Amino acid sequence: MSAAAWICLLAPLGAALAITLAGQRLSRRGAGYLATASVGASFVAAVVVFVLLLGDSPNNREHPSVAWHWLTAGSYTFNLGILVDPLSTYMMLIVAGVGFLIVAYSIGYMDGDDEERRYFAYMALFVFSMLLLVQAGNLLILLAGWGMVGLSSYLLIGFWHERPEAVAAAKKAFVMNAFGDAAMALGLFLLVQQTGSLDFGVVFPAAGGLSPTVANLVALGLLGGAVAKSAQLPLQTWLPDAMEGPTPVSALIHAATMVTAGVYLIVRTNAIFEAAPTVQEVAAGLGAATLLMAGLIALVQTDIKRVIAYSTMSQIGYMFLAAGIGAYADGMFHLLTHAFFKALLFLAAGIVIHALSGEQDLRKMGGLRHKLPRTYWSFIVGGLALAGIPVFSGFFSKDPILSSALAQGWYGEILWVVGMVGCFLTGLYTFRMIFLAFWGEEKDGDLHAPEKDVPGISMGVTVAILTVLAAIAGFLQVFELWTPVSNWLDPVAPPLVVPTSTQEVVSSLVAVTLGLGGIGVAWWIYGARRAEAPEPSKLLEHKFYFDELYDAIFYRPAVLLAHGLLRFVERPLVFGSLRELTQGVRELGTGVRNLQTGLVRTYAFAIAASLAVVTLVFVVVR
Amino acid sequence: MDVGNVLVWIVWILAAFACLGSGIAVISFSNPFYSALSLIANLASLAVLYLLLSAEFVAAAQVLVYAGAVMVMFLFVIAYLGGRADTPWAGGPSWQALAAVAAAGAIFVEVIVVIGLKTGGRLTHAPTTDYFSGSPYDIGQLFLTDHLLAFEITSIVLLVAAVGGVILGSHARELPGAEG
Amino acid sequence: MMGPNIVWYLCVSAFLFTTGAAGVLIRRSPLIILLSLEIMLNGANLALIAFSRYHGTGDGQIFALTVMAVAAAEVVVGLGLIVAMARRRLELDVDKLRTLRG
Amino acid sequence: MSPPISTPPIDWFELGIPLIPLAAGVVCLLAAVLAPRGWRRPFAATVCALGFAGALVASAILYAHAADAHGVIADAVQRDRLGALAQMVVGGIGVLIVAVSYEEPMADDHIAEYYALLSWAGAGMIFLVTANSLMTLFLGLEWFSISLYILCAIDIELVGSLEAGLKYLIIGSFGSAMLLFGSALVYGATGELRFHAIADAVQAQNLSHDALLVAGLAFVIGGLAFKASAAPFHMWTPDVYEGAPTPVTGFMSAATKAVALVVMLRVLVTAFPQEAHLWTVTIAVIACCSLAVGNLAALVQNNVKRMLAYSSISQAGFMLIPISTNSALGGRAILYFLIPYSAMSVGAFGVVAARERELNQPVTFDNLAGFGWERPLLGAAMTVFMLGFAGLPLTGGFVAKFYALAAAYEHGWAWLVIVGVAATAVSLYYYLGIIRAMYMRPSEELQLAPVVGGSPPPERPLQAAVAAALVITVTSFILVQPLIDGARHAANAIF
Amino acid sequence: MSSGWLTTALIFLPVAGAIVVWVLPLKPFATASTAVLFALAEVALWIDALARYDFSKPGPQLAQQTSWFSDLNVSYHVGLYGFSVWFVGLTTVVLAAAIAYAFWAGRERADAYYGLMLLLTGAIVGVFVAQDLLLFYVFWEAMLIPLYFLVGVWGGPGRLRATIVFVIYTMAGSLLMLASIIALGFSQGSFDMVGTGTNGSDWIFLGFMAAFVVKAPLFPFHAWLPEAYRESSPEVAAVLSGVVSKVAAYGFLRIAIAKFPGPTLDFRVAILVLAGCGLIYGSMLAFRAPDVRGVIAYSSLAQMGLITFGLFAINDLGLNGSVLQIVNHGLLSATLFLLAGGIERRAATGELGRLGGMARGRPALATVLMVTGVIALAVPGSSAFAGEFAILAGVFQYGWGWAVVGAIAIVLAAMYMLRLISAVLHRSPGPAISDAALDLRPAELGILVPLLACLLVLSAWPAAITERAFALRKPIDIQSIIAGHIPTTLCANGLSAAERRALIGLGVKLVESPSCSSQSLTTGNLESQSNLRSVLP
Repeated sequence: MSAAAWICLLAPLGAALAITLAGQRLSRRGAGYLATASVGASFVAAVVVFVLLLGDSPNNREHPSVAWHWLTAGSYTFNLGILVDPLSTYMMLIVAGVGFLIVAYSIGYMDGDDEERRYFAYMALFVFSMLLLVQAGNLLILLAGWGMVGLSSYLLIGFWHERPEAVAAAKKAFVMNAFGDAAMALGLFLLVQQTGSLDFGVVFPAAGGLSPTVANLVALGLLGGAVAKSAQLPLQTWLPDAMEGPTPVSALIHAATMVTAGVYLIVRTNAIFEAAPTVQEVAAGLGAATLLMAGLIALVQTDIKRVIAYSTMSQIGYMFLAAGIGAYADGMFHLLTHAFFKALLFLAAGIVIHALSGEQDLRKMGGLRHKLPRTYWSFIVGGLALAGIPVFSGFFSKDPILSSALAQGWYGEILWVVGMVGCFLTGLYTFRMIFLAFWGEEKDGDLHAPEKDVPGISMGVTVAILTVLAAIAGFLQVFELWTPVSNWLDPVAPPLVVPTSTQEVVSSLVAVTLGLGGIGVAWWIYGARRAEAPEPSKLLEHKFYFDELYDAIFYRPAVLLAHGLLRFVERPLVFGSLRELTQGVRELGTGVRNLQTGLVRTYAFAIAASLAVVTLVFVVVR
Repeated sequence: MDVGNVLVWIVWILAAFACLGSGIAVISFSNPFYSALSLIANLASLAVLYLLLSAEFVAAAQVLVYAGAVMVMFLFVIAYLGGRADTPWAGGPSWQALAAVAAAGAIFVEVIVVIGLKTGGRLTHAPTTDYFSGSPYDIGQLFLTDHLLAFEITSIVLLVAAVGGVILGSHARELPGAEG
Repeated sequence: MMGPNIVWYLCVSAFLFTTGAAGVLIRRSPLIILLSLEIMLNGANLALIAFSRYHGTGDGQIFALTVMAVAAAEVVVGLGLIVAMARRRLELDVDKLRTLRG
Repeated sequence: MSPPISTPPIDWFELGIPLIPLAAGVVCLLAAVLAPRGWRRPFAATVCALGFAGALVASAILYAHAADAHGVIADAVQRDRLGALAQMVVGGIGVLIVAVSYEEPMADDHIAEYYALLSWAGAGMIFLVTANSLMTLFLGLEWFSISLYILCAIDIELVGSLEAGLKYLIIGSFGSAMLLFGSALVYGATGELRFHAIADAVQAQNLSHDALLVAGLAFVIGGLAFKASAAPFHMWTPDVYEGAPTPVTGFMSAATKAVALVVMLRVLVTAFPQEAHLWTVTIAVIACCSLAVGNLAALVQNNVKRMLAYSSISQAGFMLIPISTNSALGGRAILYFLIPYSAMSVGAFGVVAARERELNQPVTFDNLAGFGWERPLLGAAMTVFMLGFAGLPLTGGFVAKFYALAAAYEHGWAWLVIVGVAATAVSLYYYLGIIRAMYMRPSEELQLAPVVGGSPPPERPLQAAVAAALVITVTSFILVQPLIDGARHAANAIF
Repeated sequence: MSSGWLTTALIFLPVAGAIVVWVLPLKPFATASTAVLFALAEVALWIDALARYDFSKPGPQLAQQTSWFSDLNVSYHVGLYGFSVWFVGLTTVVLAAAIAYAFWAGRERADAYYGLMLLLTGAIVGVFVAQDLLLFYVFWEAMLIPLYFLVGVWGGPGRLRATIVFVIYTMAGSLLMLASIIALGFSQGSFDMVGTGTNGSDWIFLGFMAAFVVKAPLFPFHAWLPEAYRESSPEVAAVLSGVVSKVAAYGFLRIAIAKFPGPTLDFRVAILVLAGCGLIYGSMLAFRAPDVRGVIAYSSLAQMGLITFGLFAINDLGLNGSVLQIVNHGLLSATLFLLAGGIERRAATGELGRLGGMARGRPALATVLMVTGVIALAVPGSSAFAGEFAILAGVFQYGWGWAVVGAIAIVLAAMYMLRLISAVLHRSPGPAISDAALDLRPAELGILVPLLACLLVLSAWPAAITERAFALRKPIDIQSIIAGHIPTTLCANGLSAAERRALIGLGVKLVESPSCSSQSLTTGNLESQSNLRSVLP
């Protein structure tokens, strides 16, 4: 079993290395196929692991496997080890599966880009990193994967490195994640100091014994990492810019997998978070706030990918909410469905952009449903799933979260209300996008010929598969009637809250109503054009001024400080002091030199005078 | 105190003051010729003091070697070069002369003080009666026994100086001709 | 015969010595500087002889004699240098010897 | 009829060592008169070199046989390993200097006298280091000083040579007059001239606080410090070193200093042990002054000879540190120090001489440019010498400095260690400056092209001498043990 | 011990090579290739030493000792501790790469140049293996002599000033160390570093530190650094920041901490403050540096601060992490400087403003620079990350604030390194970049890829070093972790509170029992017993 897991982990890495080393010797297509194949292999391996794991009794489905000591320091040992258990297998399936589809899609999408090889190498590297993250057997390796997904996200966002904004966005994403990594590292330092280890097997049992302060600090550190990676408040601003990357990248990294790593982290380390309930509530709160804020901003976005990006943020908000209130399985289930429908939306958007030869501005689109009917329908499916309309997957995964929130006392009720508002917004911005893009009169942009509707087998098929999944994946878990996902995950992360059926019914009704309401309003304004679109508010257009804020309180001060140090410390003090010193010594030397008058009498005088002094001293001291 | 003692005192005072005066004269005459002459006087008066210290041979040598040979050479050179005068106390940095006198004075005072301190000790009481008589015989004996080596070395030094004089002089000789 | 105390001789020698030193310090003519050096040496000689008289040993007088010889040697070399300088048309003024300085 | 005079027994072995170069000098002098012009230079040089070599060998043998120190020839001189070691050093220096000065462009008709005087100066030094009484001390001092006065002035064509000679003569005589007067005072206080006798008299009559004695000591120290060119008695040094012919300068900076220091050690330790409380501190202070003055002034020099003169002042300061400790370790340190130091300064001045003949004008930092690349051996050697002066490893200079500082520390004078360290730090600037001038500036920067058309003269003897100096400098770093043992035995003669 | 000749050979093989290169009249090409061969032979020799070394045993191995001059007990004593092996390895590898790079780039006056490079190799190795204080100092200074020439002769236009500042500044520091060495040698009656116990004098300690902080350099003492790194030729800069700065770290570890535990504890905070300032300060200036070398130079200032952090955390995590990070940073900065050299050759300038867009069409350059860069910014999973994690985890145990500073520095590192990478590789080609500028040549790859390979292997297996740096695996005890002694247990009776704190800081176990006297030690070897007193403040 662990062999399969290792294969699953290493296959993409092998592909990445092979593509890098092969260089020109490997054809572009070959690179694509190789990457796809490797990820496919991972998926197969993951399935194998899953099947094997099914064989075990639910209570001993934990199979750690250590390759070697990764880092040691005297009495401390951190292994390069992986852990195969229901949670990691669940994630492996998602990552490898969705990854496979999207990499395959990329073959078509990236066709003709002259740096295809680099692209696929990066993609494979990313899948490896993500698998490392989810399979890690201890927090240090998890952090390693954590950083490497950040790295590959940096590489892929900046893939078109001639574009300054792409480079800038990539740097922004990396640096903000570096903040997260740093916070997480600090948490881990404390954990090491307290427990002497970072192995899940050691740390989690010990978590209960930590003093509340320690537990809070550790959890806070982990949460810091999570919010950075998952683009939650307050470290959310990098995600929209990340849309500079190729669309499949956005689909894979910034929708389906990487950005949800934060949720995975919280669920994985639920033991620690449960030892620090306050922080966990903070996590839920942040999720709620983010989903609301992102939903609002999404309303005014004009870039099709950014709308989806904000919706991603908002959906992850739901997952954080779930993880925060302890409905881990629900959160993870939403993660799954979201991976499907969000990947679907991105890839479909990719087709649109492809068809419009790179145009991403909604205002320049319109009437595409005639040109791209199939894409249009997959968009509809994805949209409905996103909006949580019954029978589509989003409905089954989102509502349990809300109902669990309802079961969580007054704090939960607040969250519930926020979530509901989120439902409304979701419907609204999703269908605003769809109506703007596909309805209305056609803009005569330089539109490709309609046969680009299904550009290439790879793109079409993958989108089709995802469409189906987005539509039906919800039936994996139908409330408490049929709960394989919860059964699977509960041994790892037992839920803290179980909603009553009434709560479920209530929240489902409200959610669906609001979702439909949102769609209706969108139709009223953007579909049927019955009302004039309201003037978007500056606040929303500036995304609540977060970028400006951070620029003002972090970046500028740093630059100023650096300048100041150079101007007021380096030059005057560090160098200046040395210059002064040498100057002084030289002046002394000149002084001594001037005593050397060249006059014999001076020399004789020097002798006589100093002799007089010496004699005097001698006679006085004796 | 007997007559002899008084006589000795008178001679001593005369000699001593002649010595001091001529010493001052040597360094204050602007014309080296006069200076040389007063140095001769100085040496002579010293010889007297030596006699009073019952160093007959040294006194004699003083007169012969110094006042005789050395000073003659001096006068010869001075005459040869023509007595170029330079005013004392002049030239050099302004503080020079003052400082010079100060330094010399300091040394003088210190030595006097040292001697004065000494008078408290053994220096005053009468010198030993069985003193070394500076007769040529005794001197010669010492030169051949205790200070044999010193004697030889002295001759070597003189040899070196002689050769040096020759070399330097010959330099001078070859100069007026454009090429020696 | 008694005569004055050693101390007085020593005072005279000290005076001579310092006079010579002062001469070296204030005069510019190398000739006179040489003379002043002679005075210094003679001052020392007087001290030596006085002490020799005082201690009743001959070492002082021997020393004095050798010093005379050495003084003569120095004079020879000194005069040789001065003559050479004069022949090279160098002004006989030590203050003018300032090409080497600093 | 007076009784017959019984002359004291004469130890010809001991006395012979100075006599060898002395005789060599006489032969040279004869050559000056008898040998035909063309032969004078090689003949005189050979004889002179042989004289020094002979002295070297003889003193080495003496060293082997002088395990027990005792005075000879009526205690006028001391026969011990201290003297023998110093004599070896002087002899070696002499040989090297002869080689260095072989091609010195000097009027042919005085070349023989030059070597004669060189031999005599060496003989005087060789005699001086064994001097055992204030009288022999004074005489030996005058012996080699007078020879050096003449040597400085011998190259009449050289600018400043006469000036150097006269300055040296005046100041030198002034200094020896001080020494003489000091000797007189000491004699007055103790009635003795021989070192041991002085010490015994002070002991016997409890004169250790005697005013006359300490005043005399002050004058003696002054006179000796003058010869060692230690500040503030140093001021003649730069002028004389610059004005004198370069080989003579090398001889002075190496031999005079070595001899003066050894004599100072001998006098202070053997004659004034009871005054140690005075002279240790004084010497330490003088050492600090020398370090400060030498280093600071050397920083701002452009003429290489003059810079080396100042550096030799600071080196004197360094060598005074171990003397000031008045300890066996100190004696060991100073005696070891002399070996690499002499080699380095002879070698350095040899290199300067070579460059001078190449350009035939004074060597400055600027016209050293490119020298290192044009003359690999000389450049490398000069580099090593400079590093050695700076006390960097891979040269004996390092071990020497280490011992000197160690002696100071052992004496309990950590402050002196710090002073020495600081001085070294300053000195790095100009020592490394030489290297920089030789290697790091392209010779295009050179103001004038070497007048010697084409390849510079081979100067085999000079190169050999420099190479020998180089070898000594480096070997004295690796083979410390034997040298230190030698120095220890020598120091045991007085400690 | 047998086979001590190996250590001696490690020192003198390159020296012999230098002599060969100097003496034999070879053509420049032959000279260079001879030098490269000697450098590679040196690496092979080190691998042999690595194979022979038994990392489980405490104390110096492959040791050799012969008296140098006996009256002060100075001896030629060389040997390897566990961590020294890695320092030496770093030296041989980086120097080999540097010499090979010079071969490729071509240097005039070849014989002098390569001779000096080999001499430098020998001297640096000597510093790391010397077990006698004076010998240590000898190599320490000998190291500077070739450097003086290498920077001064083959450097850039401003080389003269750069060298003089560099050499005199660093030597002024090391001269103070000489004073301290004398003092220490006399106080312990021998200049041997092994088995002479510890010393408690603050002044002696400070003398040593003066040399180390200047050489490292730590924050206010880095005035020589920017110019020296900017003016020297790339491979020399690589050696300077990759290896030469590490001798200071070695000094911290082998002398400051191991021989002066008491003073180390007294000045710990001060040193950590300097290191922290350097860490932030260097990162900040690297973030604004106008040219490639500036960024690398200031980043290595920051890195030395980080390493010092780990060392003076004085615990398992810190020390092991530092040794790892020393190797990492050595390889990294060497690679980066060589890359900078390659870039400057192509662009004829290092100014970031005039570079850019080099990734397009130059995959090898882009890949190498990118990989090196991301490892240098310690992306989690890299060896640099492993080192920094251990260091900061270690210093965290001493005080959480220090770790926070380190965490900030991690973010800054990301900022300046990404700035460097994208300024060189990304956006549209800068004015200095012509399309004619080639990709990395096979020769360059042949030099850079091995270095990179070392880094990648270390990324996969950092424990390769941390498991083999120190002899003991038990709660820290400074003497024992350095010299491999058994940790001592001391009876706490009659010790003042301060003494107790110092001892506990040293990891000495204090036993409270009426039966024992404060001198009696229950375990531990004799010399640590006899020297334990001197440890007390």
